[in-house]
Amino acid sequence: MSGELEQMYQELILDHARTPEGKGDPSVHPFTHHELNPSCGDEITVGITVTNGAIAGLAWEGDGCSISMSSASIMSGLVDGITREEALALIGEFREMMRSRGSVEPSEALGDAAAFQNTAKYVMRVKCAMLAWVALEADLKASA
Amino acid sequence: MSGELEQMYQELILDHARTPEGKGDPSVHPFTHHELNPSCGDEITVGITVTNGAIAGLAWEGDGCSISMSSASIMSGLVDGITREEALALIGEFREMMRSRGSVEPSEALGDAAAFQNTAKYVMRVKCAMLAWVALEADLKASA
Amino acid sequence: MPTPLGAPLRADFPFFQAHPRTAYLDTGATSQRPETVIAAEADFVRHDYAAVHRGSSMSTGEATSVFETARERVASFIGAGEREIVWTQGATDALNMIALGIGDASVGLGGDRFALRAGDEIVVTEAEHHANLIPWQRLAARTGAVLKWARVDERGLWTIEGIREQVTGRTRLIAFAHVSNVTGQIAPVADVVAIARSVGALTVLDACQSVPHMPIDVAALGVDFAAFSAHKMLGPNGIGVLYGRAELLDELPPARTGGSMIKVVTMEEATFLPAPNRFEAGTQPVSQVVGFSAAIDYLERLGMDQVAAHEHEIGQALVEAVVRIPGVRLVGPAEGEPRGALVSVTVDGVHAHDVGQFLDDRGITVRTGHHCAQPLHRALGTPSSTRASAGVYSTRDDVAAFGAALAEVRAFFGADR
Amino acid sequence: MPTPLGAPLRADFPFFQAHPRTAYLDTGATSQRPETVIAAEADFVRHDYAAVHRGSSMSTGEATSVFETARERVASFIGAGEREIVWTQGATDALNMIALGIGDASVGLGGDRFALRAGDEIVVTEAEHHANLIPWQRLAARTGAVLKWARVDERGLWTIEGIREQVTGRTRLIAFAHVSNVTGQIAPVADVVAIARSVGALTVLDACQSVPHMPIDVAALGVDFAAFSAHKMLGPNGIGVLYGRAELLDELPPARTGGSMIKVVTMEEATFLPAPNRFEAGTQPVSQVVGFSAAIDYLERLGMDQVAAHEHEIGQALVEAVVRIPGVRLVGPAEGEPRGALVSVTVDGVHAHDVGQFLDDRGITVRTGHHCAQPLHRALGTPSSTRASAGVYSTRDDVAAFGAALAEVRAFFGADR
Ligand SMILES: Cc1ncc(COP(=O)(O)O)c(C=O)c1O
Ligand SMILES: Cc1ncc(COP(=O)(O)O)c(C=O)c1O
Repeated sequence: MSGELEQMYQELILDHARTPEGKGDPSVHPFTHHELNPSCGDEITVGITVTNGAIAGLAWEGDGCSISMSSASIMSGLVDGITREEALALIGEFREMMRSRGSVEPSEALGDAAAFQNTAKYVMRVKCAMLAWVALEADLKASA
Repeated sequence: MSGELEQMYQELILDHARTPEGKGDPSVHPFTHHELNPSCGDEITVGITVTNGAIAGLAWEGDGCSISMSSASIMSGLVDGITREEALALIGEFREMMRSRGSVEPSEALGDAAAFQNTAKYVMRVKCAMLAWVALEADLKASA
Repeated sequence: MPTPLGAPLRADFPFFQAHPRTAYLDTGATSQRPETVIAAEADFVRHDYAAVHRGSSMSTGEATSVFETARERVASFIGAGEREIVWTQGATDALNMIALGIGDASVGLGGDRFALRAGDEIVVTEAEHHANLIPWQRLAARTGAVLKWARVDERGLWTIEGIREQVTGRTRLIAFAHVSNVTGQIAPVADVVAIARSVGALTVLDACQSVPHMPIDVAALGVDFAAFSAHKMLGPNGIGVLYGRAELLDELPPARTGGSMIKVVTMEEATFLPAPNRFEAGTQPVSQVVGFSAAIDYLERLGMDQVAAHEHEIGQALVEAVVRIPGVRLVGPAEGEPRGALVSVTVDGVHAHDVGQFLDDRGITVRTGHHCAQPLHRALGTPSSTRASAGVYSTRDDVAAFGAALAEVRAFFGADR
Repeated sequence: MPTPLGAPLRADFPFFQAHPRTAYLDTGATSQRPETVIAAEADFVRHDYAAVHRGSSMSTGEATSVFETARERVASFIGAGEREIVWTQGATDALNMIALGIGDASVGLGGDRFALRAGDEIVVTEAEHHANLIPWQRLAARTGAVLKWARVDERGLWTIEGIREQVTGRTRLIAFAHVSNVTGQIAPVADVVAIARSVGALTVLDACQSVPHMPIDVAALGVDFAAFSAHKMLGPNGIGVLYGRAELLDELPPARTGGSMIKVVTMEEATFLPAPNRFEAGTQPVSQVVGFSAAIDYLERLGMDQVAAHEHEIGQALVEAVVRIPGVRLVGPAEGEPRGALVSVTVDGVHAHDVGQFLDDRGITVRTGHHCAQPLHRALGTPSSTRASAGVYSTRDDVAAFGAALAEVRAFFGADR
């Protein structure tokens, strides 16, 4: 087994994929967005409630590979309670890391999402990791 | 000037192109056929009268390059008065020579049409030389 | 003596020289190309390149004859007449050309015999590749025709009875794949053609997964149209074939219009050449045609009977390699039954993309996803599957590597816990 | 220091190594390709070949990023956004894609803003290449729209007044060539765009003879759509570009449907991706895209300003070489007026095919015929003409050889007697 695969599928990621956080009925929240990766059929719906400019609640449901599911799970933990602006900035940082093919070092703020740095080396998997984040971004924009 | 070009454009061919034989109003004959070479716009109409199984009259009109015009002219002289079967056979021989890229030696029967043996080397000009012959062939088939 | 296929051919393929340890099991998507094909194309461009079919110069003449010679080669390769072979961008383009042409016929732009009226029926199967499904959906939407389909069972298989149930006196066309790119099912072509003929319907064969892998005689099969792509049969990208019976092709309206396919053009209207040229608008991919011709040469040297025998063996080996792995579900025909040289599986608890990533890490190139067959996957109850598909250069070692790696997938992702 | 164009570039082109004495004056039909383009394509196939956009494997990933990088290159080359560049088989395919898409919109298959109604008008010029004429004729026939055109004069030239006379409040689309492939006339794009905008009509620019030869900024030009082919700009056959403003492309119905362009497919219907992918059905010509990208690199290294300057010089030299030959008639703009790097002539008493044969014998490759512009030639009063067209590798020696040979044509055929 090459080390590369294990760097991509760190225990952290596989654990989140198996027992995801933040899963729930997104439709209880006022802002929901559905995102689909047409090349593989992965899909996710992220719902949020924004109170006083901060994310006061989040739930998602989806079906997909371990990268997209664990990414949604890790994201849920990171954005809980932070402001719209902070969340948008975080999404921007995550996107930048994912688009860098692994060359951009994750910032502190990305927390456990730093685990996807190795995924960024695999062009075809970047969309998987981004799926939940793109859905959240759409929610945040709609909530503005 | 390479010899090749002069072999293709023999004086015989250029003379026929300048002062073509058999030109006239094809519509005075009962069988007429119009043939077009779409790649260059050359066109010809050949009209014939068949009496007792032989070509009793022929006239053609057309517009095109020296190869197509001289070929029509030379053909007119060759087929005058011969039987349908002889004419069809002659067309077959001419076609065979033209398709051979110059490798098939012309038979006696082809007479002056032998001059087109060198044209056969130029794939793009074969259609020019064949134009009148194809029209005559259609007339003969219609007259059967 | 027959050429032994598999490993001995690898020396002919630069890809395998560059990637000696790769088990390339993705020929169903696109094949690798022998050096003869790559060099034929490049050398043609270096030395003999000139546009085809326009003008009178010598070099144009040479290019034109190369082009037409290739057409004869492909025609004889599939038992067609020369005038029955239309160059297209690929199979997708070819299938669209038929559907769009029928659409044009239906609005009075020529080829009346093809015109569809509201209530006429088009029949396909639920297993079709999107390229042999969406064009018919769109044609139905354009004309008011009704699209019907034979359903697949839980293994993705359709039956001739399923077709028969859909066909009525209003059926005008039946389109189906010769070999499914997901299940590997081999269609009973003769039976479908018989049903079609009994109601006067046309048949369209998606031959993408058959022409590269077995001897094909379109005239013997009796289909009206067929489509396939060069890039799945050792040839270049960007070139494919629309086969059609000559009398049909001469009448089908050309959906794509432009230069080199016309007789007379005025500002008001245009008349078109007979087939095949009427479908070949614009500058044609002549260097790709040269490469395609070299690919046909290569396959003919191997002998299509040999190819079919080799791939039958690999196909069965692929099935054997997967059926006994716990948690792996085989799609398509059961062990021992005829199938194309490919196998698709789903892995319990592991998403196909993760399976693919794992195999890729082991140097095994397979394809994961819906394979352009979403309805089929919906019927299978999964959004995606993992497919291994073989070609002339595939070996039992490739199959063994695939089987061994597949057996470890669930443990790696903890799906066996 | 600017790169000197013409002769010094010949070493880069295998064609000129193989044919050192040929004066290749047929770039308007198709260009020769530098070795970097040929090798980029062949090497890609040898080492990195894998299908694009399907599946998750590493090698597929590499191929995909090559593909998208090339798209960015082409986009920046013409001042477009990345999403505004659609890969097509060539310019003909691109123009058909627009016309067929509008046809689909007109029968309610999406993109309502494009729908044409009976009596709506499409305006073209009488000088158009068949690829920018017949698709509009067919679209008009499909929808009941009316095709109108600006006439040309006896030299084959149209005027902006000619366009203005045709345009009315019902005009929905104006399609025209940036540079005519026969006359070399350069269209007043800004004026046509202004007229189109004043009535809310779309503009379609046939940029086949401009993008290869001058710096182009589609955004600055303000056209809605444009089309061109790689094979006329040092690139491979079988690949071209449809440019469209992003908001238009996202809504135009895709005429060609199949794999890789869909979002969700059921047996009943399909939804499509946004642009550009919605127009890229089926396996894409990825190696050709790689070659095209190398061609753009080559042109950018030369600098398009340099290219335009060089070709302006050659274009004027071509005119000077022919205007004083007795019995030779110049088509298009007069001496000294702006024109593309090409010249078409008719020779009194000698058919264009014979002219071409004579020149060919002298090692001068030109193009003869109607150049896919029959209506224009009808207006010129001749079925065919002889065209010499230049590229980055063309030299004053080529022009001199052409002029000298042309001066002898009438004597050889006895037309001066
Ligand atoms: C002005 C013009 N338009 C359209 C075309 C068609 O381009 P293609 O044959 O590459 O599709 C050409 C070239 O033949 C052209 O010169
Ligand atoms: C069964 C089948 N039909 C159609 C296609 C489409 O072929 P292409 O993408 O070469 O146009 C494919 C391959 O992707 C296929 O396997």
